[in-house]
Amino acid sequence: SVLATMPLVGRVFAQGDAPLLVNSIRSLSNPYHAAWNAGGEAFASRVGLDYVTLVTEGDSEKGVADIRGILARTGGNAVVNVDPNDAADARPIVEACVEAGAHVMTQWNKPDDLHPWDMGPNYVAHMSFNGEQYGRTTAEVLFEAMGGQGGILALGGTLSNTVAIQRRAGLEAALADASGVELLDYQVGDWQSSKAYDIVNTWLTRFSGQFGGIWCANDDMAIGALEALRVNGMSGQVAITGIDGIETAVQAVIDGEMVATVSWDPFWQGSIGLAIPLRARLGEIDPESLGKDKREFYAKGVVVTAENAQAFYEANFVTAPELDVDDIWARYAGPIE
Amino acid sequence: MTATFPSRGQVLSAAPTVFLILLTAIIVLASPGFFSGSTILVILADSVVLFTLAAGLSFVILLGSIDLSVPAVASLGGVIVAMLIPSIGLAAYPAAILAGAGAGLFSGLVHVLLRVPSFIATLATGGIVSGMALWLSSSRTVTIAGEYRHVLDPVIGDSFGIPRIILIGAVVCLIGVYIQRYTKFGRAIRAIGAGESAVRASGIHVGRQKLIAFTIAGAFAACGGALLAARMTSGNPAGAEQLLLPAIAAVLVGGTAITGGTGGVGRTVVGTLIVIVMRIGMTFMGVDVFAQQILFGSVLICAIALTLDRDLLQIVK
Amino acid sequence: MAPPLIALIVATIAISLYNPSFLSAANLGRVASISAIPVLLAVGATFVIIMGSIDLSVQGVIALSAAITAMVLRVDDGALGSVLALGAAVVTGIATGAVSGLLHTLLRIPSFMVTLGMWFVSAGLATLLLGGGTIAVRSADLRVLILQRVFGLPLSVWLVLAIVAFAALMQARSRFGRYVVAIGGNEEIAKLSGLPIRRTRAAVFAIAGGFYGLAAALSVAQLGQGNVDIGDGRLFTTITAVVLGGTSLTGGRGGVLNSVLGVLLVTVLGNGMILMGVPPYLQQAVLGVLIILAVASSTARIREGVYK
Amino acid sequence: MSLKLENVTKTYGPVTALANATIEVHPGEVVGLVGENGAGKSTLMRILAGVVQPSSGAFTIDGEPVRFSGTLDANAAGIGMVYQEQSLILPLSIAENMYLGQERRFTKYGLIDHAAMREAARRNLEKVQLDIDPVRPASELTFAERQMVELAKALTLEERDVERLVILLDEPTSVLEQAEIDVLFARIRALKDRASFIFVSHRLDEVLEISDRIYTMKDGEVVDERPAAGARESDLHEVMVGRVLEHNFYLEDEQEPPQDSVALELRGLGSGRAYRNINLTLHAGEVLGIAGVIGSGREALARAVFGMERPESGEIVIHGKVEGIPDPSVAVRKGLGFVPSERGIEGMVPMLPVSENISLANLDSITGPFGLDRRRETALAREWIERLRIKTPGPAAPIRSLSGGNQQKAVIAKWLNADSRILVLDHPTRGVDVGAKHEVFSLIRELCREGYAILLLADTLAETIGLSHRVLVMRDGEITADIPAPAGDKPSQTRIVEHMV
Ligand SMILES: Nc1ncnc2c1ncn2[C@@H]1O[C@H](COP(=O)(O)OP(=O)(O)OP(=O)(O)O)[C@@H](O)[C@H]1O
Ligand SMILES: Nc1ncnc2c1ncn2[C@@H]1O[C@H](COP(=O)(O)OP(=O)(O)OP(=O)(O)O)[C@@H](O)[C@H]1O
Ligand SMILES: O[C@@H]1[C@@H](O)[C@H](O)OC[C@H]1O
Ligand SMILES: [Mg+2]
Ligand SMILES: [Mg+2]
Repeated sequence: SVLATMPLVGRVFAQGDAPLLVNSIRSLSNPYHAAWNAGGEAFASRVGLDYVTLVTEGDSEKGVADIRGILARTGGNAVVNVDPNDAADARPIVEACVEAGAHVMTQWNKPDDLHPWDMGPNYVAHMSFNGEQYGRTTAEVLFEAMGGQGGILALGGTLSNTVAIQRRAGLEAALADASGVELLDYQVGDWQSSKAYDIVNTWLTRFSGQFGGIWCANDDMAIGALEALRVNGMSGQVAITGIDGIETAVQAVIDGEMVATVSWDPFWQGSIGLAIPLRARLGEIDPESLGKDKREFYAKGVVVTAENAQAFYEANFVTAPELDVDDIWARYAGPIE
Repeated sequence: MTATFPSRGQVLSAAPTVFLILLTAIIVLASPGFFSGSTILVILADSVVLFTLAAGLSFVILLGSIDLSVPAVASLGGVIVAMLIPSIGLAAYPAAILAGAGAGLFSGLVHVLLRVPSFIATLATGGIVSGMALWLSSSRTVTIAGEYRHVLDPVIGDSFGIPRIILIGAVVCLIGVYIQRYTKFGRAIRAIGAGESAVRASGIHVGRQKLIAFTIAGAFAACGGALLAARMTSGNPAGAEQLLLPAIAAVLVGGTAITGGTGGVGRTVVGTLIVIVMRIGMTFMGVDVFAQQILFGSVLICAIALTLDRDLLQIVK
Repeated sequence: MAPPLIALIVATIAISLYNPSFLSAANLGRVASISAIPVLLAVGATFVIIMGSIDLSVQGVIALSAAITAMVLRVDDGALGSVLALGAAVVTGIATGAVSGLLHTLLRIPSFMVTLGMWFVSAGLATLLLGGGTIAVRSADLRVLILQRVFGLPLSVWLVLAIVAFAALMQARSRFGRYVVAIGGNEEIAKLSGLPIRRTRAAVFAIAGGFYGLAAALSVAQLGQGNVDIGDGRLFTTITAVVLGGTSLTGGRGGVLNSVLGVLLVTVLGNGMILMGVPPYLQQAVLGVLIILAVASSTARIREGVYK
Repeated sequence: MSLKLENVTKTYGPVTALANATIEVHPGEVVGLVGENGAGKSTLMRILAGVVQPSSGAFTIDGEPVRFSGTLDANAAGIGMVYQEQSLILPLSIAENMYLGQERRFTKYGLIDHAAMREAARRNLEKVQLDIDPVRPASELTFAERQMVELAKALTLEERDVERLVILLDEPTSVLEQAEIDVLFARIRALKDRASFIFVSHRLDEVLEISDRIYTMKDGEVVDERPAAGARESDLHEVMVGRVLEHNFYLEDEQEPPQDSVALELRGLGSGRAYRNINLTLHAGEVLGIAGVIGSGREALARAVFGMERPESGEIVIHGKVEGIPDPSVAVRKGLGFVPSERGIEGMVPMLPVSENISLANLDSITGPFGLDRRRETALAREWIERLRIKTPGPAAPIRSLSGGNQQKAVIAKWLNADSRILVLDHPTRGVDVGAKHEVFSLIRELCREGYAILLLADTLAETIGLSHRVLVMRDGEITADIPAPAGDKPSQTRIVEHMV
C-alpha cells in the first residue's frame, strides 16, 4: 500500500492536487475530542498533507456550514472525517461531500436510513462503537464489583442524545439479566462532572446506605460522582463505572476508585477516520467492492479495568500514542445491524 | 440646520453594512475563492435559520427586553414539524409556527402579567418549552422518514438554481421588516424601548404590545426551528440549543441596541450576515480553530464598538 | 420578611415533609457545600447587576481561571503551588474582568455586549492554553479546601462564608458599595455628585471577575481536574439566583445577602426535585415554573415602574 | 468670598451655550439670574459648580484663578448646587443622598457610620423644616419633598470647614408651593451672613423678591445687570424677551364663557386617602383650574382622570357616557389627552424625533393603505410645527434637542393630533420661560374657543386664577370650594388660599 510504503503521500499527488485532510468534531474543549484532533494531526504529518480541524461547538448548522465552506474552498479536493453533532447532520454533510467529489467517513452518529452504499463510492464508510454493548459491559462489570447484589444509581448523558440513549439501553439490558441488582434512580448529568457532583450529593441523602454502585454514561460524570463520594468520606465504598477512557478515569481505575471505563481511543478515531477515506481517494481500496459489513461497522473499544489499567495508562498517556492505521481492519468488531 | 441633523445617525446606521463589506473584503483578499457565486449562495442559505431566529428576537430587543427561550422554542418547532409531517404534511409548518407563537405568548404573559423580568421569564419558559419538546419527542430526535421528503422540498429544494431556503429567508425578512417598520405595533415597540412611560401616557396599551412582540418572537423562532428540521430531516428536541448566542450577537452587531428603542429587523439582516461571514470566513481563511473563538469574540466587540450610536444611549450600562 | 426567604422556607418545609432526611445535618452540610461555588459566582455578579449592568462572561472567566489554576498545579501541586494557583486564579479573574470593565467604560459599549464578546475570548484562550485537554490535580494540596472539614463543613464553605461576610459589609458599609448602588440607581446623578463613575464601573467588573476566578479554583479543587467545560451551565443559574434573591436587573436595588438566599433557593429546589423523584425531562420545566412563581410573588407588590 | 466669571464661553459642537458671559457674586449676596429657555443660565451655573468646564474665559475666586475638575472640587471650595432636574437617587435613603460623594466624612476604618450620617442628615432637614426620617428611601418622597431634600443637601456645605459658601439654585421653586417657597426664602435670608446665592427662576416675581441684584441673560450673553430694589417685572421681561410685558399676561380678554355641554363629569371619585368623593363637571370651552397645596390630592386626581392611576371608587362620565375605571388607552379612545408634569419621562420619548412624538397618540392618523406612511407623518408634523409655532430644526430632530417650551408644545400637538377634546394639563408651564409660557397660554385660549375642555393644574396660583373659568380648591383630598373666575371678575389669591389650608 502506498500509505505503508510511502509515508509522504503528498508526493503522490501532482503539485496543488493534494487533498486537504479534515476532521470535524464537536469542540476542542473536551479531552476526548482533543485526543481525536491529536490523532488527526499525527496522521496528517505522517502522510505529509495539509490538515484542518472544524468544530461545531454543538451547533449542527455551523457544523454543516463549515464543511460546505471547506468543500467550496478546496473545490471538493478533501478527505473528511466527521463526528456529526447530531445524527441528522450526517445526511447534509455526506450529500455535500459526495456532490463536491470529496471522500468522507462518518463516525458515531448517522440516521438509520442513510447508508454509504446508497451514496456511491465517495461516502466511504461509517464507523461506530456499539453503545448498547459497552453500556451493558460497564454495567456488568459494575454489578460484578458489587457481588451481583444491591442498589445502583445511574447518571445518563444529555436526554435526547443518541449515544446516551444507546448506552442507557445497554444498562437496562444488563439490569434485566441481573436479578439481584436494582436501579434506584436515573438522572441526567448532561455529560458534565459538576452536574454529576451535585446530583450524587443529593443521592447520598435520598438513598443513604441503599446503593453500592453508580453507573455513568461517560467518564466526566464518573469523576464528578467519585469526587462527591470522596468529599462525603465514601470514596472506594461505592463502585463506579464510566465510558470514554480519559486519563483521569483510567488513573482512577488504577487507584481502585473506579471499576471500569471503556476507551474508544479517540487518537485512533481521529487518524483511522482519515486513513480509510484517503485510501479510497488513492484508489487503494474500492468502496464499491467492499461488502456492506465493512462500510457500516462497529469497532472494538478497550474495556479498562483494574487488570489492564496500568498497562493501558502507560501505552496511551505516558508515552505518546502510536498511529495504528496500517491495518484498517485491525479493530473491526462486526457489521452494524 | 436640517442638513446637519441626520448625518451622524445616518453614518452610524450604515456602519454595520460598511463593516460587513470590509470583513468580506478582508476574507476575499486572503482567500479569493470565497467570492464565487456558489459560496455566496451557500452563505445565504446557511444564514436563513439564524436570521429567522434573530429577526424574531429583534422585536423583543427593540423593546429593551430579551428572549432567552428562542432556542427552546425553535427546537420545539423542529420537533413538531418532524412529528406532524407524516400525518398532516405541509400543514405541519403552520402548526409549528402556531405552537411557537403560543410559547412566545406564554413568555409574554409571564413577563407582562406577573411582572417577571424578561430575562428570567424567558429563561424559565425556555425550560418549560424544552420539557415539552422532550416529552413530545420522548427525548429522541424525531427523524422525518424518506417517504415524506417531498414535504421538505419547499425548504431544501432549488428554484432557478437558487436554494429555496434563501427565498424563504427573503420572505421572512420582508414580513419582519414590514411588521417592524410599517405597522402601528412596530412603531409602538420601538417607542416603548425608547421611553415606556411616555408611550403608556400616550394611550398605547404597552402590555398588549409586549405580548405581541413576544408572540412574534416565538412564531419566528419556531419557524426557524421548522426550517432547521427540514434541512436536517429531523427534529431534535435540543437541536437549536447552541443558536442563542449567535442570534443575540446577530441582532446586536446589526445595530439594534440591547437597551431597546433603536434598530430593527432590517439591521438584523446585516448582523446575521456579519456573524455567518465571520464564521465561515474563518474556516475559509484556515484560521486555527484554537484562535477562532478568540477572534470571533474580539470581532464582536470591535463591530459593536465601531457601529454603536452612543448618542442614543445616554448612559452606558 | 424578604420574599426569597419566605420562598426558601416554604420550599424547605415542602421538601422535608416529603423526605425528612432533607433536614438532616448531613444533607444541610451537602447543600452548603454544593452552594459554595454558586454563591461566589452570584455574589460577584450581584455587584455588576446592582450597578444595572450584566456580566455574561461568567463561564468564560471560569474556564480561563480554571485552566490557569490547573496549569500552576501541574507544575507544583504542593502547598506553595496551591497557594499560587489560588492566587493566580483570582488574578486571572480580576484581569479578565478588568478588561471587560475597561472596554465597557473606555469604549462606552454596553456591558451586555462586551461581556458576550469576552465570554468567547476567554473561553477561547482557555481552550488554547489547555489544548483541549484536562489536567488532573487529584493530589494537589489545594484540595484541602474541599476535603478538609472544620466543624463538619468543608473549609471551602467557611472560606465562602467569610468572603460573603466581607462582601456584604463592603456592599452595605463601604463607600465603594454605596457608589455601586448609586450608579445603578441613577448614573447621571451619581456623576453630578462627583462619584468616580468609570473607575467604579471598571472595578466592579474586575471584582466580579475575581469572584469567578476564586470559584473556578474551588471547582478545580472540587472535581480534581481543570478543563474548559468546568463552568458550563453556570451563567444562567447565577443570574437566576441573583434575581430570585431580589436584586433588580435594572440596578439600584438588591444585595449580596439576597443573592445568597437566591442561590440557596435554586440549590434547594434542584435538590428537592431529585429527592422527590421528579423525572429528569421535567426538571427544567418544573424549575422554570417554580422560578416564575417565586419571582412573580416578590414582584407582585411592586405595581408601578418600568420593568424589562 | 467673591466669585467671578469673566468673558466665559462654552460651546457644544456648533452650539454656543455661553458667549463671553461675565458675572460676579459678592459675599452675602443673593444674585438673581433670569433669561429665556436656553439662554445659558444652567450652563453658567454648571461651570461654577465644577460640572462643566468652560471653553474659554476666566473663573476666579477672590481674584485667584480656579479650575474645578468636578463637583467635589467645587464643594471643597464651598460651592454647592441644586440642579434644575431632580437629582436624588431614588433607591438610596435620604441621608445617603444628602452625603453622596462626601461619605469620607463619616468613614471610620473604611466603614461608613450610618448613625452619624443619619444624625447629620436630620440636622440639615430641620433647617428646611422637613420632618422626615432620613433612613427612608428617596423614592418614597413626593416631588416637592425631594426638592426640599436637595436644598437641605446643598446646605450640608455649611458643615464644611470653609468660611463662606456659594449656593447655586437652578429653578428650585418650579415644583414648590408657596408655603415651601416661603421656607426656602426664609432660609436663604437667614444664611446670608455666611453664604451667597445665585437664584434662577422663570417666575420673575420671586426673583425680584429674593434677590439683591439681577442678571439677565439672552442667547448665552449677559445682557443686563441691575439692583432688584426698584426693578419691576415688566423691566426684566423687556430685556429678556425684547418686548414689553403685556399687561394682560394670562390673556384674560380672550377668555370667553364656556359652552353648556358637559364634556367630563366625575362622580364620587375616590382613592384611599389621596382624594375622596370628588364630584366635578367640566364644560366644553372651559378651563377648570384645580388649586391646592402639595398633598391636597389634586395631582393624583388628575392622573386618575386619564387612567394613569386607578381610583378605587366612583365613576367617570365622558360626553354623557358613563365609563368604567379607565386605562390610558381607553381614555385616549374616549377623547382624553394628558400633559403630564414630568415631561421628560411621561410627556415625550426623548430620543425619538419630534414627528414621531407628535403622531404617537394617534398612529391611525399616519396610517395609509400599506401601513404607516412616513411621508404623511412628516407632513403632519410640519403642519403642527407651523400651527403651534414649535421651534425646531425640523420634524426629524430628536425632541430632546428642543427647549422645554417647545417640547411642551409638541406634547400638546400630540393630543391635538389625537383629536382629544378633553385635555388634562398637569403643570404645563413647569420650567417654561415667560415668552414660551405666553405662547402656551394663548394656545389654551385658542383651544377653548374651539370647544376643547381643559382640566388645569397650573404652576402658580396666579396662573390658575388667570387662566381658569372656574377654580376648584382641594384640601386633604376633598374639594373645599368651587369659585367662579370669569374674565374681568377674577377672585383674589387670598380668597382661594383660605380654602387651601
Ligand atoms: N449638553 C449639551 N449639549 C449641547 N448643547 C447644550 C448642552 N447643554 C446646553 N446646551 C446648549 O446651551 C444652551 C444653554 O442651555 P442652558 O441649559 O444653559 O439654558 P438655560 O438658560 O438654563 O435654559 P432653561 O431656562 O431652559 O433652563 C442651550 O441653548 C443649548 O443649545
Ligand atoms: N443634549 C442636548 N443636545 C442639544 N441641545 C440640547 C441638549 N440638551 C439641551 N439642549 C438645548 O438646551 C436648551 C434648553 O434646554 P433645557 O432642557 O434646559 O430646556 P428647558 O426649557 O429648561 O426645559 P426644562 O425646564 O424642562 O429643563 C434647548 O434649547 C435645547 O436646544
Ligand atoms: O461527550 C460525550 C462523550 O463523553 C461520550 O463518550 O460520547 C458522547 C459525547 O457527546
Ligand atoms: Mg436651565
Ligand atoms: Mg429649564
